[in-house]
Amino acid sequence: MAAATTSSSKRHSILPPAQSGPKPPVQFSSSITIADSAILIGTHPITISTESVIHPRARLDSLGGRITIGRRCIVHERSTVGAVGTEGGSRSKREEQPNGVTLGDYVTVEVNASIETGDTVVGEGTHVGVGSKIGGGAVVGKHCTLTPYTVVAAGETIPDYTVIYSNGLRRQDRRGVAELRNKGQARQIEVLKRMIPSNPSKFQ
Amino acid sequence: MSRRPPRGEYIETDTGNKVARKATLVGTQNIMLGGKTVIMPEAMIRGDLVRTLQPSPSSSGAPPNNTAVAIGRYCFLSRGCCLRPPGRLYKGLFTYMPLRLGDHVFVGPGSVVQAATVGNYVHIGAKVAIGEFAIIKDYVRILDDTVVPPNMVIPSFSIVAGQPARVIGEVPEGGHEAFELRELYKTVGNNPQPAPV
Amino acid sequence: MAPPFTPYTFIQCPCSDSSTFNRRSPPSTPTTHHFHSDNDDNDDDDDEHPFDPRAPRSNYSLFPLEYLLYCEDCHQIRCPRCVAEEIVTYYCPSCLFEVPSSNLKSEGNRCTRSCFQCPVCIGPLSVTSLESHPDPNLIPAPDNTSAAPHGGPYILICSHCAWSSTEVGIQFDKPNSIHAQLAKLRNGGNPRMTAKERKERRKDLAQSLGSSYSAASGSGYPSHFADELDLDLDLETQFSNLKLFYQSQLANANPGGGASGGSASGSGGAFGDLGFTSPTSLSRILNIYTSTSSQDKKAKSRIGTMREALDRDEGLKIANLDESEAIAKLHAEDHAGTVSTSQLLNQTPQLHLGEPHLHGRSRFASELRPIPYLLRTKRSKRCPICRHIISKPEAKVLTTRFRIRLVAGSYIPSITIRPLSLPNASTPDPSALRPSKPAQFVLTFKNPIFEPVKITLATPALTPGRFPSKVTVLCPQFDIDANTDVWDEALKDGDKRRKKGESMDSATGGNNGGQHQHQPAAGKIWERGRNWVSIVVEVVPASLRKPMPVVLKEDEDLLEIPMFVRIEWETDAMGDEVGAVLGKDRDLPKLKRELAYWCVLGLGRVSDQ
Amino acid sequence: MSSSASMLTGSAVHRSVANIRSPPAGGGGGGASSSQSSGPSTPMRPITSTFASPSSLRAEEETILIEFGTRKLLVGFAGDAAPRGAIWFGPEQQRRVGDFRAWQSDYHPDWRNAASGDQWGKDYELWRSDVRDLDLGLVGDKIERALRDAFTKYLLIDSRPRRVACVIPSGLSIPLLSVTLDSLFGRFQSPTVSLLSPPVSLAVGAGVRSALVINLGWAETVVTAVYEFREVQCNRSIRGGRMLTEQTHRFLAKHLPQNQKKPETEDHENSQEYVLSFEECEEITMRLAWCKAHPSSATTKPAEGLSTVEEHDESEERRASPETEQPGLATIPLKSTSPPVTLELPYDLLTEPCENTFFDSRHSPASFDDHELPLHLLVYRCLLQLPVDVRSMCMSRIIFAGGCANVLGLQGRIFDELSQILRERGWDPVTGKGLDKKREDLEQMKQKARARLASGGTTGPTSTTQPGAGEQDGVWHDAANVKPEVDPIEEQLKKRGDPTSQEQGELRAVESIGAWSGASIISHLKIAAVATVDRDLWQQQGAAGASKPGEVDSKMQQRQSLGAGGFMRGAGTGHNSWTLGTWGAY
Repeated sequence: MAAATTSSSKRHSILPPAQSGPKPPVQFSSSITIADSAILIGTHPITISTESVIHPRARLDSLGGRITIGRRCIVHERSTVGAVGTEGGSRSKREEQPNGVTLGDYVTVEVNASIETGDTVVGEGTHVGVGSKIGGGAVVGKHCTLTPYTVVAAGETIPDYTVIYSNGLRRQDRRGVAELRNKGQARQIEVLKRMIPSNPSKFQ
Repeated sequence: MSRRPPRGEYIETDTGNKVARKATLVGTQNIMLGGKTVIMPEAMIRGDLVRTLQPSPSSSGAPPNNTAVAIGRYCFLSRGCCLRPPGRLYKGLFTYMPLRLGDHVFVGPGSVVQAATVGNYVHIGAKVAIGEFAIIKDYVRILDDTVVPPNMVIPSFSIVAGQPARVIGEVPEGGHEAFELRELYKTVGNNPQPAPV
Repeated sequence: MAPPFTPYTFIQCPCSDSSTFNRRSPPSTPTTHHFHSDNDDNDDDDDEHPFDPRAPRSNYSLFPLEYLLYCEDCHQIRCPRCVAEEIVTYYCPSCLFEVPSSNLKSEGNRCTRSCFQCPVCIGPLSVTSLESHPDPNLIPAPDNTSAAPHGGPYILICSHCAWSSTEVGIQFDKPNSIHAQLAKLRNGGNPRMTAKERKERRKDLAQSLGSSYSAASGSGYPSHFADELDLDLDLETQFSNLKLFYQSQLANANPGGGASGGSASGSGGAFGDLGFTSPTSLSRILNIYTSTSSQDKKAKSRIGTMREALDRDEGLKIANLDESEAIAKLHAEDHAGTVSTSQLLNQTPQLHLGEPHLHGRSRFASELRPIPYLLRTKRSKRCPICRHIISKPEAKVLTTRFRIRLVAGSYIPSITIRPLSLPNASTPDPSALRPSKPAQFVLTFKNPIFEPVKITLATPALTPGRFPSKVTVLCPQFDIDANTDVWDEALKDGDKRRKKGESMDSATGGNNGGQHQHQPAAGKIWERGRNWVSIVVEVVPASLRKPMPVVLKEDEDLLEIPMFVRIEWETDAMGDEVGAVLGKDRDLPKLKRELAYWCVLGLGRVSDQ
Repeated sequence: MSSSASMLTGSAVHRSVANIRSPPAGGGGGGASSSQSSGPSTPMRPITSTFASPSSLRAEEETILIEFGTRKLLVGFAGDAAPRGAIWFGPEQQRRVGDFRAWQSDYHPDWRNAASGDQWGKDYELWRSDVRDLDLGLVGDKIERALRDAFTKYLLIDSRPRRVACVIPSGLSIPLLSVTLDSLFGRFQSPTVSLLSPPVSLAVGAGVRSALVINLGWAETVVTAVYEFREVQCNRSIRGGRMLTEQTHRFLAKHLPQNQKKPETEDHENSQEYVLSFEECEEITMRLAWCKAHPSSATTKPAEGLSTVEEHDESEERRASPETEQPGLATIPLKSTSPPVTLELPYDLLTEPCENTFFDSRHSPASFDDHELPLHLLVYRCLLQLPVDVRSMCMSRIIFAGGCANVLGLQGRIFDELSQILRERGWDPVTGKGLDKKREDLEQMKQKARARLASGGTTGPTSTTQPGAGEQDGVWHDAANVKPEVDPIEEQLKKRGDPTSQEQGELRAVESIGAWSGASIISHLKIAAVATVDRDLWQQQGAAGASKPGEVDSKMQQRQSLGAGGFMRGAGTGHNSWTLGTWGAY
């Protein structure tokens, strides 16, 4: 066994430069954790509230409208919040301060997931699974679970505590574990704080 | 990479690993490569997510504890795939655990692997999601778009597909050689050779 | 519909066309009366028609090369249909524990530890304490957070669809041996009596109620206690009651005792003359009245040995046709509350043995039971003819080694297909074939064995089916050199042309200079290497819309070529018994071997312009 | 004898095990202990030798029981309470080995093109009774693959030859039967195959010797009268599961948004082109289809003289409640339509397919052909054609079976319809003229009946004074009284002092554990099958070699039958005659 690259052991990672865009105005809570390889682009403001974590290579795109991320959210690597929708579900284009994406508290956006812009809302405690896609203007309720590669159509409304599984089937989450999940999220964030070198200043 | 001219698209290490410059490796000091492994552009490995709770002394045989991702020989990580250690609440505390890949593991484009262990001769198709702490044994073929739920155990010689994953067939006796990745290894890199007949 | 097309090859196992295993192949043109005629027209159906890969039956006889084995003694391909299997190991695919075959007899075909699948989404279930939560995904329902602080109670939860056994009202005291605990639990959590318990319960009940009990139960009026008992009479209990009842009937039919032979003969009669009845004839019944013919004397005495079950202990159960509750429930629960077909499929009858009234069925989500994992097996395979083992895995569950593994791939040439793209000609998407526009493909045959082989190919000029495409194999006959070690490839490369001169003179043209410049020509090999040869096949796809647009069946746009492959090679007599028998004389004659089979080449989809 | 001998050696290998588990089949007392010791999910099964031994003889001790249906196979071991697994037929099962396209998320089966004409859903059936356009070879392939899957996945047995018992539809035509036997003998090398008929198995599974078996199957509904374990009468109607699914499709199609505008005369057009996939229609049928209660049953309650009505009166009220109080809406998500829609229909409407399929009250009873009789008429006719005493036995032992028996309320509805007919017409094939005359006769019979009844004869508890009931009482008690004189069995049972069954002359439904489980008892107890076919004989002679049932002389037939008991080896030597039982009669 040998370390991946003898030389790169100084630089603790191989991070090719990411394409850049206009630098958006940001409002960060002091307690957030944001990797400096996260990608924030766009023209509308991006707000990240208390103790939320933005993983490396996570992409927040406010071109379509303002991005609001609640408390104790985790946005994983390679995910896109505010992607420009394929189906133009953005109903609030005219406004000068349109809402792009709003994540409630304790929302997790997993790897490769993408939430399209256009006044899209994801409710508290909802878990957006790996590779899932939420269309623009969709409203996902509280404490929902989207299993990997779930697709929520643009403009669709998902009631609270919905589980979307097996490629589109839906059922109600009767475990009633909302707050326990939130606790777990908090624990995870404690750990991530220590692991992910945060560099908010880079974006301010 | 210091030794090689910075021209090539790949960094070729002395153990024969071919790591694309466009690959994203976070926390390389915690990523162990067995050698002869190919990491294609836009592949991503989260070596920074190391386990925080150290194992009790009883559990031995583990390589240096700060290893987050261990990859065997002749593995092939396609474009846009992502390896990340699985995390869980353990006794009320959250910790990540190491992710181990065996030899001759093919990870298809866009797949996300958060397994605990992946055995030898495993083929993971494209856009596959492998849930946290899944255990995948040797000679397993996972078809495209499969979602392997967390904690699932997949025995050897299984053909797996579905959302969630289930065993839909057995790898036939004559199908073992198809898992070999030596030839594939030669076809990429800074001076790739054409695939043999 | 299909992703980017990759060419493929399927091989038809010779076992399937001729009626091997002295199987009278079933009549193909049906007649209800005369059979021999059927067999006749059946034969020509099997043998004389060219092989049609699109015929529905072909799907049952075609296999990818990896699925085929090879018997070294019969020198024949063996497919999954024609090998004889023997089980080496039983194990649970989830906990990977080996299960001794004796347990299999007693405990059935499923894992009896704690391995279950989700009844809703078939994902794996994991045991979780209601208190501690090992995984954010797996946090159980805290519906009774007042429970014991240490661990339990425990539940099963699905990490994919978030189903929890609390949804059917089931919890466990211990985190281990869930299977045993579940067996004692009914959905909703009520204890589920074992067969024995139920029996005893009924006994006392019967005694307490005296003789009136059986009378009442026999009558059409199910009295109150009878109802309450009915609730308990699940399929399994009724089954065992019935079995006991009949056994006792048989026993006192012949006082000889329970010797199986005796009771068999005695009881055999009881149903024995069923053979005579044709459903429509009432003559049988009349005969009973006038007991004249010999068989009816027998009938009397034998039928006399069985009477009818009279009460629940004997397995009689008055049906309760009142399903109003269920209907009400259906209206309440609606579509979401009912079980889907696939879920029902996974709920095998066994799971509901203990559920009263379900009688093996389940309709509502609340009736779903966790599914214990089906066990899996490691199996060795024998040649059905010579009984030699042709595949044998090691017994241990976790080892992947094989003691014997004779795969067809190491005996018959592999065929790989790639569209021929000449450097100048730019084919945008070779996999999309255009109607009546000729397309060329390179077939590469790779010889795995250590003797040179002679290959002869035959294809119908037109592919079978509604849309016949023209097929031309430019070089239907050629030799391939032996699969020698790599290091003397160089030497072989030199003498190759000289050696294979006679049949390959044309091929030399194919080899001088960079192969990719020359055009494909009839009788010419396209390319050759150490142990491989590639040739060119030209196809003219048919138009899918002639004479008029028609609805395509699935895969009808697929261009598949049936190809008959004959392989001939020589081996020295030594080394295999069959050879030794033939060539007794000592000067080691070369034995001619031949193998022939149909295969199917999937070239691509014909675009519907 | 031979088998029982080998059985002993077999169990002698692990004597200790044999003690705790099932004894050699047929052993009387042993069964009791075993049935107790066997845990809930572990039904008992005859002990067999270890799998490890390559000996092919050993494996025969274990009899495999297969129930053949149009849609699925039920497979398990004789002696188990329930089959180990069910294999359903479907298009996916007909793919080439190694073709996994169905699992690709971008794969959408284009059932639209496949479903032209009556192809719709055809891939989901093993066979059709009309064999003219049927590729029998394909049927054989389907059977073989299904069995192979079942053996590997559920039974976990290897391919050593085993004795097989089959539950096969009584009406199965010889070509289909011989294809089945070909697969079993040819591909699976079974030494013997015993054939059992569903009605008899169901009767055995209900603990009765006579019964009226109403098998609500997929292709058709078969009403069979079983008397003393014999099929004595059999009526069929095409009103079965397939028709129900078709009706459901028609029903859903009618309510699709795009079809709303069009006039009501859609039925023809709908039946031609399909707008919904078979799976979906079947799924909806299975989940949501239900059957209204008999309209009049609630009102006519007081006038009823039938004993079983009791269960039903209160059921009527309760059954009535859900519809009347809140006409709830059923949400029906449909995916196979383009675009996907979700229908919201009142539950009452959902009874429509069931009504049209099984009762078809829209047309007058006279307007039906024999093969398409509504079920209640079918059952009534079947009973009507029976001799009096057989009828009286059967009508009080009605067994509902088959997939459509799961349709909520259907069983009760048929039952009520039947009692309604009896209430109106009794057992009078003639309706209208001359009925009064008949009445009087029956009246007198009733008097006689009373007299005997008073003298403590066998009777059901209902001797009411309603004229309506009077008719039936007359007929039935008449039958009941003839019976003791003529029925040797009853006599004999009396001699042996066994309690005889008193239940007759009243409509009564009994619950059967099902054809498979019933057959499991039969073959586990080594009670002989309807017919037992020996491999060598079959492969020498084929179906042509089979004698017509009557022609076999009883002794030979006896030994043949006992083949299931282990005497087959001796008997199966070429030239003696053998039979396909009831199947040979077709």
